[in-house]
Amino acid sequence: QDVMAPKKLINPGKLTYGTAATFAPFEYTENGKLVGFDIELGEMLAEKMGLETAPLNMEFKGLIPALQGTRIDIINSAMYINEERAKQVEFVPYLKIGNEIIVKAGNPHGIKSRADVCGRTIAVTLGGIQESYAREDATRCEGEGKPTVTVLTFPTAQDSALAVRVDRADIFYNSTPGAVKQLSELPGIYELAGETFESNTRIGIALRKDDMDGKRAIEEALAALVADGSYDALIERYNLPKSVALLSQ
Amino acid sequence: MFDSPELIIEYLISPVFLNAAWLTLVITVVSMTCAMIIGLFIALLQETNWPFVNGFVTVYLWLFRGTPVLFQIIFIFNVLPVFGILLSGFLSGVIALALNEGAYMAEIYRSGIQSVGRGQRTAGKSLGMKEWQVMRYVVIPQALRVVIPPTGNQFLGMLKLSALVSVIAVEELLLVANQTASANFRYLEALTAAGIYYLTMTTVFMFIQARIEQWVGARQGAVAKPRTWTQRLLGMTSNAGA
Amino acid sequence: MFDSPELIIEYLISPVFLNAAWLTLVITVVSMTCAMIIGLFIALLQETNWPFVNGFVTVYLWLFRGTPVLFQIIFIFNVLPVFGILLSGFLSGVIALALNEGAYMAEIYRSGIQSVGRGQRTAGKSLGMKEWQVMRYVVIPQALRVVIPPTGNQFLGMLKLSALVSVIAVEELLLVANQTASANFRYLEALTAAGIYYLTMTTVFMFIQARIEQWVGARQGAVAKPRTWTQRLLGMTSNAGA
Amino acid sequence: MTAELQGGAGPKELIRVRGLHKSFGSLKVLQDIDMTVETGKTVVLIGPSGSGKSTLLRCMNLLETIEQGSITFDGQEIANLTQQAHRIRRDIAMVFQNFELFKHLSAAENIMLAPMKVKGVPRLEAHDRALELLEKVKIPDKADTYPEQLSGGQQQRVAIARALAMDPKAILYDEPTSALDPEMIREVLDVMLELSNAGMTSVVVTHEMSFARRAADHMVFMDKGLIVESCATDQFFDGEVSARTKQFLDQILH
Amino acid sequence: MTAELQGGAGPKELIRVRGLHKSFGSLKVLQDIDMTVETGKTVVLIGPSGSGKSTLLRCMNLLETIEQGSITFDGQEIANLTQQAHRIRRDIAMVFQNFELFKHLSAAENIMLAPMKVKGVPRLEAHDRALELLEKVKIPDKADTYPEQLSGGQQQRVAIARALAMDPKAILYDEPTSALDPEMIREVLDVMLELSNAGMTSVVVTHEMSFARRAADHMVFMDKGLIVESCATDQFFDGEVSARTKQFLDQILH
Ligand SMILES: Nc1ncnc2c1ncn2[C@@H]1O[C@H](COP(=O)(O)OP(=O)(O)OP(=O)(O)O)[C@@H](O)[C@H]1O
Ligand SMILES: Nc1ncnc2c1ncn2[C@@H]1O[C@H](COP(=O)(O)OP(=O)(O)OP(=O)(O)O)[C@@H](O)[C@H]1O
Ligand SMILES: [Mg+2]
Ligand SMILES: [Mg+2]
Repeated sequence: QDVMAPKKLINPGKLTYGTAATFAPFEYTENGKLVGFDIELGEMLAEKMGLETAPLNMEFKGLIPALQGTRIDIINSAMYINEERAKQVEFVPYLKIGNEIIVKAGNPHGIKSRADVCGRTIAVTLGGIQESYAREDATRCEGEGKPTVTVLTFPTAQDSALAVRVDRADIFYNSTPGAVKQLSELPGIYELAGETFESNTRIGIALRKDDMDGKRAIEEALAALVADGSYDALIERYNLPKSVALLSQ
Repeated sequence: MFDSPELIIEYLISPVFLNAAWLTLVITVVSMTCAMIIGLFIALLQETNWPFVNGFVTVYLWLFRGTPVLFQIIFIFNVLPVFGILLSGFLSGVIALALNEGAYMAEIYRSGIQSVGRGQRTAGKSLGMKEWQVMRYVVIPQALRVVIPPTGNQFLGMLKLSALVSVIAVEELLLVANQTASANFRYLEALTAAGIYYLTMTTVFMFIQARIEQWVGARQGAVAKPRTWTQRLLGMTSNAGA
Repeated sequence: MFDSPELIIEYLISPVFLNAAWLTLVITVVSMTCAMIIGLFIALLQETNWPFVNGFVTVYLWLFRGTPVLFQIIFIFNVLPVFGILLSGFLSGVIALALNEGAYMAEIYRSGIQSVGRGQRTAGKSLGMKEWQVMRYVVIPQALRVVIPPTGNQFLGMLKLSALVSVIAVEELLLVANQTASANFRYLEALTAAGIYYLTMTTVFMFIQARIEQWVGARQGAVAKPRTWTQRLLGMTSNAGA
Repeated sequence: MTAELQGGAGPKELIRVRGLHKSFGSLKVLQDIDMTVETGKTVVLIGPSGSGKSTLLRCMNLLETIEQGSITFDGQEIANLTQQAHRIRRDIAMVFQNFELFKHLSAAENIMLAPMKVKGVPRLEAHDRALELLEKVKIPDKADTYPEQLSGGQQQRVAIARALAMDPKAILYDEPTSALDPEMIREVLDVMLELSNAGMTSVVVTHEMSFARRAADHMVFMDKGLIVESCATDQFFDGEVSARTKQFLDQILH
Repeated sequence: MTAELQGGAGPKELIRVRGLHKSFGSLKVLQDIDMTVETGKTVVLIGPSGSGKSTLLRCMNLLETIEQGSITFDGQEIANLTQQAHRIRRDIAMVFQNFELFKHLSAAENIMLAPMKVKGVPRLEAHDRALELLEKVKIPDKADTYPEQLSGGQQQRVAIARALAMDPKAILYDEPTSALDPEMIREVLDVMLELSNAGMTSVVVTHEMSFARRAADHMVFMDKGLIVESCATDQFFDGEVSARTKQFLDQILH
């Protein structure tokens, strides 16, 4: 135990965290077990604090109510950080990720960058930051007098992926790690178009506003992980590009 | 619990929420209307004795009541395109909801039809009416009374069930609330705003139901239990005052 | 559409899916059992004429039918702890579903009770039975026939509705299917596996319903429409052969 | 009214039942029933409770499936008509023992429904006719009353009016005066006689012997699903009859 | 059986109705009804259809709310009893004009239900009693038959048996023989006489004058909600009566 655990925990001796395990490679299930980058990170953080983990796996839309209803200590579900959200919860950022334009293999509409999306249909996932980027595109296109963008918000990444596959949507905005996982699971069906964009979207662990002690503990534990090199090792193990490492020295 | 209650009002009058509420209402009413027609049709088909038709009806009821409507929505939205049928999200949603709900309505009508005594049908037949005329003029009007409360249930249920079409990105009320909330994490405010819309629509539906019940009851000379919706609300007020 | 159909079978026999299906079944049966008791209780309360009770019933019916059960689940799970009531996810889910469903069942029972002719009650009363005895021994047994099909509907509906408890981390069937799909993007396979479970459970429920209907029908000396479930399936077979 | 001789086959036979059998499960309710009803005549059917009188009327109105036997109406075989049964029923009206008024319709609407929907009579005309018939059965003021709010006798009269409204060729009455008082029985009898004089054919199940004696051209006595006696009214009451019939008639209290 | 003089107030009055008024909406159905039924006696109530006979019986059984007047049973005022009405009804059984058998129960079960649930009679005993009563009304073989499958007369007899099964102090019969044939009427009459001899009090609405003449101790004639005549049976049929009564009686066909 390197770090002092938070004094107030929902379940004594346990780090109770909420996660929406439908977001590979950060959190998903394999053979009924929770796996993914965040899950392992959670284990390591808990270990540093001398705690065990008690994950609560639920739908994305249930996470914030559960946090605010003091059902869980933290949300560990690759949540992106923005100003608005930061007013509601405390964030401890731990990664910086980019976003990808995914299209059907062969790129039938010849999309090369976000500049080409006007008049197209973009699928995004509920709770992901990509929705705001897609909406920005819509506003921009309208401003330029071009046909607008149709944004379709699906509940999970696989819904969005399916929409592109059956030509419901032309484009899927996904996070870079998510896109890598998707392309490797379903080879030959999708391809990436253009460059990674908005590559400094930060994701973090969320805590209640008044839980400063908890925030301190997470920050210290995270720093300890960075210091002993297991943070970088984890990133490497998940084949994430070096650029995601927000905290490495 | 609420950090900023004024947000609720802001949401309530925002065009996004208004549009979403309107869409939810339209989906509900259109789906239920179709479902009621489908259900009646199926219930009447069940009255026949043609094995082929009965087989068809059985499979329909079994499949559509047997699988989650969510699957049916996803199927119509995502699988039919493979066969070259590309329907809009709204249309896919309404078709799936109507077909699903139709199977439920069929059962409700069946129970209503069963509740009409056999003697009433016999009397209709003995006057020279054809089977369908007996149904139309004798059985169905009497079945109405029994059918209205569960139909009201289904209407209210559909109001909430329609939220499932969010799975195919139709921007109904609950999706909009979730979208709004996921951007700024003000879940309670967004959900409360949506809840107020739902409660308002429900209240209107319940009011309409009470009026229809009253009307049907009056036509059948019912004297017992004349508890109108208004009276109920009065009862409620007296409770609130207690 | 299916990239790897063999996955479906793999999912079907995996302990994760089996556990989730079992949990879904338990939630459904427990919630519906409670809902049926609550609904009956409320329907009987509605028969009384005490304004306070009627006010209470009205508010209950209005609130629980008026707001999405999703809210109710989230509320019981996340808001009650603020007041020191900390219930497990399973319990929160079951309570919310039962209270919500109870309001719907109450309406179904009301319609059933209404379907029993007033003369039958009068006859019961004239024999010296108390109000509740008339209800218990005369009205309810006769209302059963009318009530069974919509109750069956609610059972099947609950099977699907129970998927909502995934929002409070109860790992029921649909959440498991979604999680499985998120790992490998084999969405349709996972949904199909879940669908087969749902369909199986539905089939069992429908079978039970048909048996109950038959039993109640036989007890009431009904001769018409003796279409049993088996006969229906036979009709189906003959259809399949056509 | 003169009692005519019975039995000669010819155009005057409106309803003819031959060798009719009917069972409910193992219970044989009608066995080998033969019966002829001539045009414009009134046949009265009597017999103990449970002897199958109502069932026989229901068979004649094609409301029961029969196992064996033939029923002809106006020379046409109708026993096995299923698709076209409603056509025959337009011409044979029936008044049910338990009335079976349509619960959701007022007295007038009960009477108007079939003429409007089956014969296409315009609503106003049907309504006028209904009021006229209600007048005939002495309850003009109950036109807008629902069956639940009518007394037993009033319901019975609405049931009779409903049957009359179809202007059928024949009417099957199942105890049409059971709920009526002596005054009303006379009124209804008068209506039936009037119809009979105008050429209406009737089969009447009744326990009112005095009524039978006055109204019937022909009497049929049934017991346990069998026809025991079938003869002209005069002979039935005053002539030679079988022992069983005599026993039944002797029970009648005066 | 001897017809006793009527009217003396005393312990012998089982049911006493005074100044009873009842309306349905604007329709005055009962107006200022006075009536006394002595213990062990049979009162027959006659009157034209719609005159309020059934309504009067229903009032006596506390099945209608009354606007004005008093009803006493065994000396106790019962008109405004609402919570305890079921207690009184145990002692006053009623046979309904339209029978109202419980549709979901067989004939025997119809008869057994109230004794078992209200009086706590064990099932076996209730069953034996039901069979005995069905025997009495001559349909022992219909014990397991459901009401829908019974003929009109059979239903009526089950309804009578159901009322008898409660061993009440008084029975209100609403046209108990309307669906019966002459043979059966005699049988039922015998049952009623037997009960009467054993001390049963009855009020009978009937149109069977011959039946009334034999069974009644006292006759009441109602018209348009009013009691027109109330006197001993002998006087009613053979003595001086009002013009309206005479007119009604004259209509009776023999
Ligand atoms: N649907 C049915 N199922 C079984 N048995 C029946 C059915 N209908 C009638 N029965 C039986 O058939 C017999 C004849 O019945 P039906 O109604 O024809 O008698 P009925 O002569 O009209 O008697 P009543 O004068 O009492 O009306 C009775 O024993 C009755 O129980
Ligand atoms: N529930 C009701 N609502 C309104 N009017 C009613 C109701 N019940 C009875 N009436 C009316 O009250 C009057 C008396 O009815 P009641 O049934 O007492 O007559 P009755 O003397 O029994 O006649 P019958 O010999 O035809 O059975 C009738 O005119 C009837 O239409
Ligand atoms: Mg009969
Ligand atoms: Mg009456």
